Amino acid sequence: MIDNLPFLVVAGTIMIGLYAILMKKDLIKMIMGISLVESGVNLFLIALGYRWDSIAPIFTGAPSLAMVMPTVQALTLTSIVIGVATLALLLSLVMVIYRYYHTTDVRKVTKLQG
Amino acid sequence: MMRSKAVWFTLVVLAGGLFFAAVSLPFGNPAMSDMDDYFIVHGQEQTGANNIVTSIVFDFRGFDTLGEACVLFTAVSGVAVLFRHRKKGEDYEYE
Amino acid sequence: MDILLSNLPGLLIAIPLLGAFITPILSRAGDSIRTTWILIITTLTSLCGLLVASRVLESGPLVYAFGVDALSHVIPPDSGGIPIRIIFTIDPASAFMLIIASIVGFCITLYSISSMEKLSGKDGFYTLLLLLIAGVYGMIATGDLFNFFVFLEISSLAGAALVAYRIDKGVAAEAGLKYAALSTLGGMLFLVGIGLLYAQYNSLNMAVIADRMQLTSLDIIAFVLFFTALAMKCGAVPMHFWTPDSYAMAPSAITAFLVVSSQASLYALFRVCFTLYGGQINPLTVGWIIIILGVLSMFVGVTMAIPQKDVKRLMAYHAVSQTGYMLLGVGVGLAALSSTCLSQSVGMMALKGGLFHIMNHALYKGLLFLTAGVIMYRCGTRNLNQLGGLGHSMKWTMVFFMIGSLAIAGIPPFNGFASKLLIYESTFLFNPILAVIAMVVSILTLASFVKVFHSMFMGPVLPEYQDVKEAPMPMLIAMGILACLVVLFGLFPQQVVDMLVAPAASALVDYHGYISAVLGGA
Amino acid sequence: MSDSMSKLIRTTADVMFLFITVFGLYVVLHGHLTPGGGFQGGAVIATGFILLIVAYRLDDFLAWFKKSTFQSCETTGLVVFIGTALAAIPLGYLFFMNFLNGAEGLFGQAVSYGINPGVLNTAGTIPIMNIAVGIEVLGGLSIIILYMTSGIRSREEGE
Repeated sequence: MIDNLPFLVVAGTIMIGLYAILMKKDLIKMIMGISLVESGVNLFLIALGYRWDSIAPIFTGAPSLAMVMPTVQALTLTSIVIGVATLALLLSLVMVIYRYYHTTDVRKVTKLQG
Repeated sequence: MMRSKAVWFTLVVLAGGLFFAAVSLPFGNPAMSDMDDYFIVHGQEQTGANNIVTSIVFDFRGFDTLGEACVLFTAVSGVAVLFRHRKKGEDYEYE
Repeated sequence: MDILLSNLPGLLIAIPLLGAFITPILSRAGDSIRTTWILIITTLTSLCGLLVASRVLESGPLVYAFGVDALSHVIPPDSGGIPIRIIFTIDPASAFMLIIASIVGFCITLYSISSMEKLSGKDGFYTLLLLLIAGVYGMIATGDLFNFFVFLEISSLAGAALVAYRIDKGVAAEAGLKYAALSTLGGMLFLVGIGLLYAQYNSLNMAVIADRMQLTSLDIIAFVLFFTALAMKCGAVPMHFWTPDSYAMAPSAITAFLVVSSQASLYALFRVCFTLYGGQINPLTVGWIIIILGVLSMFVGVTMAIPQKDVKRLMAYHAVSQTGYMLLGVGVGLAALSSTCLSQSVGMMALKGGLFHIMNHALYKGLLFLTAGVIMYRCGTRNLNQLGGLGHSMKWTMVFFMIGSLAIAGIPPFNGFASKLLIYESTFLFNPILAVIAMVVSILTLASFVKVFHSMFMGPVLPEYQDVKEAPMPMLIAMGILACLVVLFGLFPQQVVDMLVAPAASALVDYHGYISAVLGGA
Repeated sequence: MSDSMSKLIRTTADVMFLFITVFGLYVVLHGHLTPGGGFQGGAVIATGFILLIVAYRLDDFLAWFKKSTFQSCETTGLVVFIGTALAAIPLGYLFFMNFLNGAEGLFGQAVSYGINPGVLNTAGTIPIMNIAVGIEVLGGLSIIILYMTSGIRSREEGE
């Protein structure tokens, strides 16, 4: 159980993020929740590639040749940049909404109904 | 009231799935690693880069990085479109 | 010349991306230069898509690896038979979707050339449109799971920014926010699924994973994650609250292509169910889950559409209900193929009906949204209560709207009827109640479109729409292309089914062929 | 922002901006030898620009760097990136092939396998793509921050 601590932390982070998305009533808090889910998923991807007592897969002056799995790190790099891009778009959308609705409360931002 | 019960149900189901996955996945010794070992062994020879992760990001899976640069470019154009100076009367009055 | 032909799948994505990158620079030099540049890029992309599709339909699946020195080195000789690079696997099913994307993509760009004249921020609009087209092409053509996630994100972000393009005092921004938030959440669930599969099979290529799949409990969790993520994105019922808002608030040309983008997610859902988890999952249970989703989507979509007073919102709800038809068709196909009592032909007929309905829906729904766009462009409002008597001045738009609404209701001479007939026949043999529900929904669709047709085009000429003129020429050409295809597919359904739909359905079902195309051959 | 910060912060921002840019360029250029690469280096340089935006008034910043310079930065980065990828096709290879590796030309020097101190002139098209992506991320992130700050400013005018 204690060996799988990273995966438990991942599950906890994703659950906290989802809780924030589904239960919070403020748009900014929902976007924080989405960002939390993204960082949880990134941690999950990185933790998948770890091998016990291995080093980063870089040959420049490497102390040993037992190396971690590199593909997952490339995927996480892409996922992080996608997270940044999504966050930038979501926040600028909330800024536009605040300019016209003068509120970020989910219950008030509902002109599109029915 | 109905909505919050449904929300709690989805949260509990997802929590169960994730924790079961977290427990049953072996951390530290992955089940199969033939593709990654290929990258580590042949990375320097085929791409000439010491940093295997960069050789994957820009050569073995370079197409993902092109897609990712597009994601950033989409976000920039999206933000530029949202904060542009609009002429008067462009907004359609939604009643 | 043959260099270009052998590199077609790579160029398929490179051309729209190159066009999107250079558009901001060109638009500094003037509007007409940008418009010609956009037209060149769109025609090249659609041509490339159709060329790839025709080559695949003639000579079987096309496998293209990125970054190898020759076509034959898809799998490096010294890697023990595992593909290590990103591979595009275009088999007849993705070729079928490529044809839809290229036709509708060309028509909406032609349409938006004239519909965007009076608006600001055109270079941002066209850049995002080209990126959306490239994203949808990538989602359809790729054979690599993580690459599919990247293209899913490109089309989601570009789609959300375009939905929020008109801003409309913040209301369009709210619709864009809903679409972006939901797509990101779906993307994250998809990524967790990819992580689970990677942990066990150490590969990102669909064919390799399908080859090594032994359906452990983790794989079932991964399947549930993939299913919910893609069902979220394709507008099926449980998560359909974003569809009416985004389709109603986006510019009409973009709505027509958002329909194709959610159909690409539907195609990915079928790819996951049929190829990635080919012989592993229990087809009956998954088939019935898809059927229930389909029936719910059909029913909720139509019942919510009747009371609408905004034209595009009404059509958006109809899009949800038509997605229900596709889900019903393919769900019945999946379930019938596995049941022993029914013959294989019933399952294949249902599958063909579902796939054919995807193409028909993309065509006539695109046509309907473009006609709604013409009315918005000329009269400035989408509210049915304020519109009236437009038939006198907008003859062509009325004809196109009539073709579209008769096709969506499944009236014989048009293509909607051909695919719905296939679905009715096979569903009736499988389970009569479903067929009855499908027919009732089709009648309700016809009822609501007759109401819309009457309130928009019939009646006396209203004073405020006295001087309304017909739509400009590029819009009419775009709608004309779609209308001709709707009529053509309606008149000759058998040829279209045999040439396009049958190979797509058999390619989808035959996952061994898919795996051997990537691992064995090439 | 609408009002610039105190003199102390502005001078430190000036000094820090130079070091941040040099460090960012180092991370971009040595992407194929040490940890880092186009994205990380570009983000580091972008933080230098954002430091200036925060320290000075937006109008002062826009006096030094116009939005169009960042936009052309971004577009050239992207065009160079997809250009090197497309250049493989006329040479007879497939899209995205590393045709410069081991070809003795630019970045083409052969690499001694296993653990080595790392030679800068290696790894074919990877350093070119690193630089291209570095420029693109630098321009892209700075533009996002510029648009968002100008978005805040126009809101204050009660649009």
